[in-house]
Amino acid sequence: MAIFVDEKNKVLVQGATGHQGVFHISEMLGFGTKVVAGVTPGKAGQDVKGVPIFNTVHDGVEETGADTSLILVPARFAKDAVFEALDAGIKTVVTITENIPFHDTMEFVHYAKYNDALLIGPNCPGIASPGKTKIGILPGSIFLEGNVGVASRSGTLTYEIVNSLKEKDIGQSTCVGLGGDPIIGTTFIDSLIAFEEDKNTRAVVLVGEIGGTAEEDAAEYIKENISKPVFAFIAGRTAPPGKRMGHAGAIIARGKGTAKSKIESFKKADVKLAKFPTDIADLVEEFV
Amino acid sequence: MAIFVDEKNKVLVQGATGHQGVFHISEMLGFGTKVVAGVTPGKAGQDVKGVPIFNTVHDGVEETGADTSLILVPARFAKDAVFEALDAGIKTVVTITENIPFHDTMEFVHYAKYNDALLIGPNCPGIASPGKTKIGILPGSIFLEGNVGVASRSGTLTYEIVNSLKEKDIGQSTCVGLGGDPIIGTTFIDSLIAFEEDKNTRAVVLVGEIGGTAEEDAAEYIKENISKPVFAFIAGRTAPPGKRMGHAGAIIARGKGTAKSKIESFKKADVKLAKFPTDIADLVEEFV
Amino acid sequence: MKLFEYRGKELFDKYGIAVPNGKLATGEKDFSNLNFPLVLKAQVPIGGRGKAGGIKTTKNLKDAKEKLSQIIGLDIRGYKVGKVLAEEMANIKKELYMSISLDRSKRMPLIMASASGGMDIESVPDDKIFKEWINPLIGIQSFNIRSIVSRLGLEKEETKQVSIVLSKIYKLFREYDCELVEINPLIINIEGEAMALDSKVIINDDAMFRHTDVEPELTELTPLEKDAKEKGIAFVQLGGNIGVIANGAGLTMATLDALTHFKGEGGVFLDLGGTDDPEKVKQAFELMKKAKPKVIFLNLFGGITKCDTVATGVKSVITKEGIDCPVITRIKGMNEDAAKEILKDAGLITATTLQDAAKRSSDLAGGK
Amino acid sequence: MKLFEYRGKELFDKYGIAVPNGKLATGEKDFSNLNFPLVLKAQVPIGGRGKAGGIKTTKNLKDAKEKLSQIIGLDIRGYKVGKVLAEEMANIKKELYMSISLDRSKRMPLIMASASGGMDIESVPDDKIFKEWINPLIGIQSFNIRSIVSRLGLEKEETKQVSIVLSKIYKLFREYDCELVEINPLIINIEGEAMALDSKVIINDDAMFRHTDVEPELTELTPLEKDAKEKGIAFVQLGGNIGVIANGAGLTMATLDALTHFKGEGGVFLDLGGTDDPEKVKQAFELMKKAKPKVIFLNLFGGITKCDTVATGVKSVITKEGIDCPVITRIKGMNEDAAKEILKDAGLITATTLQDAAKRSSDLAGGK
Repeated sequence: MAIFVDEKNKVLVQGATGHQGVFHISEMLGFGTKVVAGVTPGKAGQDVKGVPIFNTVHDGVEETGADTSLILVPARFAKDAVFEALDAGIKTVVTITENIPFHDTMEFVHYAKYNDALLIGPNCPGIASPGKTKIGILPGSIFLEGNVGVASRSGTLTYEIVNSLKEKDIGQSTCVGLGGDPIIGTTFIDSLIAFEEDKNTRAVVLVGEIGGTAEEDAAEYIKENISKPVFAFIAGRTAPPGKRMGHAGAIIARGKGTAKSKIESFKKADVKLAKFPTDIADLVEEFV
Repeated sequence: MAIFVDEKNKVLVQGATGHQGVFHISEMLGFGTKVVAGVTPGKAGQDVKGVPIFNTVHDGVEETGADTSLILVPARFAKDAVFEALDAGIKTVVTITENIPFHDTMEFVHYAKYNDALLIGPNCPGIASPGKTKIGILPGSIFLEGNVGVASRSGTLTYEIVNSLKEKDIGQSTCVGLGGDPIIGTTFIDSLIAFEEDKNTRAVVLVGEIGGTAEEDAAEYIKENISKPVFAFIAGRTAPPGKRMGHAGAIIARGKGTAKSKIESFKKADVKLAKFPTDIADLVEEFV
Repeated sequence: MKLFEYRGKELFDKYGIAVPNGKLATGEKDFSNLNFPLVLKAQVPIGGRGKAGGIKTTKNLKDAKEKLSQIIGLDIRGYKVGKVLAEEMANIKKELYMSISLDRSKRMPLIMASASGGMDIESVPDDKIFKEWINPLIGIQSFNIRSIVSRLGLEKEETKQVSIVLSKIYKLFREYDCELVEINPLIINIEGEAMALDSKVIINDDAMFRHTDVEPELTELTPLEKDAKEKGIAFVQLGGNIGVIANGAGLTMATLDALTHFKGEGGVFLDLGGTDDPEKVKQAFELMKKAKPKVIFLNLFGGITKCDTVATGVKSVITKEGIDCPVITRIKGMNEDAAKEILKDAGLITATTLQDAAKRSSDLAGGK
Repeated sequence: MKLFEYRGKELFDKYGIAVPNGKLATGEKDFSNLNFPLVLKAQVPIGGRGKAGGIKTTKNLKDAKEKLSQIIGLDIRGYKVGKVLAEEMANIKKELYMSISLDRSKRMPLIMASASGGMDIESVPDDKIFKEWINPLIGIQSFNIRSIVSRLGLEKEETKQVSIVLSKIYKLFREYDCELVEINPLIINIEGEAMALDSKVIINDDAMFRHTDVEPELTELTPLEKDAKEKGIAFVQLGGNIGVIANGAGLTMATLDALTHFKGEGGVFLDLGGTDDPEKVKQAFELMKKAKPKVIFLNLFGGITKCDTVATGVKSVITKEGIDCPVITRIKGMNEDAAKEILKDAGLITATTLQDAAKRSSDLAGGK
């Protein structure tokens, strides 16, 4: 088992014929993902690595039964793309695109809720359930099928952590890249709920960073609701206030969002914290 | 049992201190409805028939735990009132108000869906589950507790039909006034789904009228999904095209919405049709 | 409220949708500043005016004057032509159809477009009409426009033009609370510009309070219907000779239906609504009398409304103002017995059942 | 992007929110058309300017000139004052606080209002701040405005005025893609008019492409940060002397954090992102060199990006352009061995683990 996505998801890629689209369709196919359709307006009839291209998501869904969309379009077209996917009946939308105006994201996050759809991202590397599927741009080589769930606000940092788990032969049930934006669809709490329910997940790793109160909210939730062991790493302990540290969401604003506050909240919730990202694997290994 | 509402619903009335509000709060209390709060901006601290008045729905919900709202405000304030109820966490909204611009209704119908809330109306008399609760302006005296479900687009016509059922000692599980507007929240199909599931409902009476294709849609649904006997009456067999027959929704537009089309659809779905509204009781009596 | 073509085009112009250069014409001077050839179009709130001689093309002023006089005063399916729109003739390259209406089942605006413009849309085969639904929570989006316009077989610049028109009519549809905005045909002229040659705009009556800039023109109503509308009474004139007064729209319709079963024909639909206000009852009877029915059929169900209160109002009107046709009454519900006494006392015929009342009304109206 | 107060007030004016009569002042003539007494306000992108001498009131021209020259050039918490806003002094009856910001957890705009205006909102007790969340699918509604404004203890006409201001700032907040719109204080003047005495407006950087009317003023960035921003590189200058280059924001932050464990201090945050484009690598190193770190710490994890490709880019930059400080590298992931060889070959120090690299960087930077 896994959370959110597995081998049954039929993936449509919006922004399929660009450089990134072609590369990642190929990578996903290699990982075993069921990529069934691509969408680029005006390019219906073409194919990318054997995957048929359609003009609209509606056409792609109708022809292929796609139920999941991977959004790779540029930021200024992302809202339209997510709306199109949701209106076409897509129930899982993974948005990789970075730099989307957050007002746009607010609208499509709530529109996803209206459609009872799962939205992952934006500004995220995607999601992978090793041995089953990978939807996004995460490197396939770092994963190992197993029992640790990972949810993370950061991309490369997650790869680093997942890779170090793999080096210790600790596999993962699902790794969710939540995204580095101030507004994201799926949160730590959503992931924790799913991991708690998932029989195949025995422990959860959360990778947080400065900005917002997602970690504090998660800590509160863990205290009351999560029975499985949770491990965490928080990036940005030395970040100054008011500076956007790479991610739009990684900013300490008006005294909120410091690493200190997050670390303390997690401690209160009995979450084991790592000092270095590569330490997480050691902590998890002790538990396993 | 009953559908949609029962004795557990805690009702808040928006537009509580007007003439209609005061009268119907009293009528509902008399029927046994749990009316727990009223809302009129600026009148917090007053009471109507012992029911406390609040400035905002939020305050009313917080203080009384209301989960249902009855909307009695004038048409031009109705959208705001429904939005307020939904944002305050109300999960059942019964909108009596007539003459609401349908663009407003479209917005709040979809916003109710976003909130996973049940919306009944607008331009309807409300809903009653005899012996349990009555939320709206339906006359309490016409009902009898029993096993026939009624869903209707018309007000007085429903009273007439329910009254004739009562005269034959045929009681009702729930009577839903769907409303006479072109856009309504709860439809025939929604009601049929609920009546089919409700153990206490043995037969269903649908009261339709010209305009739209709600009856045709219901007929299609009945064919495939409804095992209980369905009886129907359609008003407006003699209505000319293009004229709004009292209800905003009762209009034959561009050849659509004729009584003929509705009657034929129902016949195909084995729905028994009454010639006169007062006949329905005879048909149901035969079955019972 | 159905707008005349020229009023719809004024709104199009306000939203930046191109329409032919034109003006309302009632005499010679109204053709100044217009370049011939012109099209003269009768302004009536129904279709089929072309066949009825309501549209004529003209090449010069003399001819225009003559044709204008032919059109003005013309009777088109019951509507006397009072206004004629004179427009410069467009050079048509392509004719499209485009509309936004309400899909009641989906509870969303529905865009329909077709490359077969200029024809009655009902006669266009379904597979040549492209549809797109708009979720009112998010409004029209680029993908909606792309999806529908890309199917019309247009060239790149035409696609762009038509896309802009579509986004503008959606804006108009929403902002003016429209039931319908239809452009048929929407043309591409030889200059490559998208232009609305016709307009059909219907504004939701219930939303007129926020569109005070649109002057009401109740063109499709009879004078009595207009009068009723101003009084807030639901009143519709029909073909027959029996006037029906009932409380509730559904009950009133059902009453009219019952008449036909006995070969009676409804002449007036009058819904009293939930009121028992004597003033409203009085107004209703006055309106009904003006419609000159042969028989009045009063059908009341008293739920919240008490039958005797309404009956008292009716009696007072009848005794004060008199009535010159038989009134059949059928009363049911709260305090029905008292009500029947009051009405009998006022000299009205009280029937026992709906069927009985309908039969007696029909028989009386048929002269039996 | 944080707007200067006067720029925010220009937007307020555009949306019909009253602001005091005023103008930017750099010399004597800039006080014409203004009525004394005036308030001179240093335009800096941070708070606390009052205490720092950046706000002065003045009653006549001579005094104004003098005070203006005192303010211009003032250093306020690191920002040199270049612009001064001269405004007519308002006659304050009541001071309120009002803001719209982003609630990241609820994923909705959050309105905050308080009757305690003019104070730092962080110092106002929680029970004196009223909050209202706006669902972005439907936007601000009358009930939201009623709910929050009715708690401010205002008179009827004041309530109306403040309600209008709130609906206008919401419109501004949404239409200009704001992160924050704050008015503190929002006053009621003795004439009973609501007026914004200050403005704090932050526009979401990611949305600047649709607000080309707002001239970028990257006031809160250092010159190097501005340069990086134009090049599309995530680059932040910090207090320390170790420049960190890593790929990915989280990894870059984690690398900086690791330094502190060994008493090192990060001087630059440079996120290379997902690129292995040699041109981008070159630009990154050029920027880093300009920041003059004592040590550069290059930390790469190769996932999709191949370590050796990046290493080749780094080597090429270093050999061509040279480097005048030690570079510690830590490479992990796809093709890491090949990458290490290339970097060693380029004369860089290759560490084995993150801890090892962080320790060596810190030691070197600390002079050990």
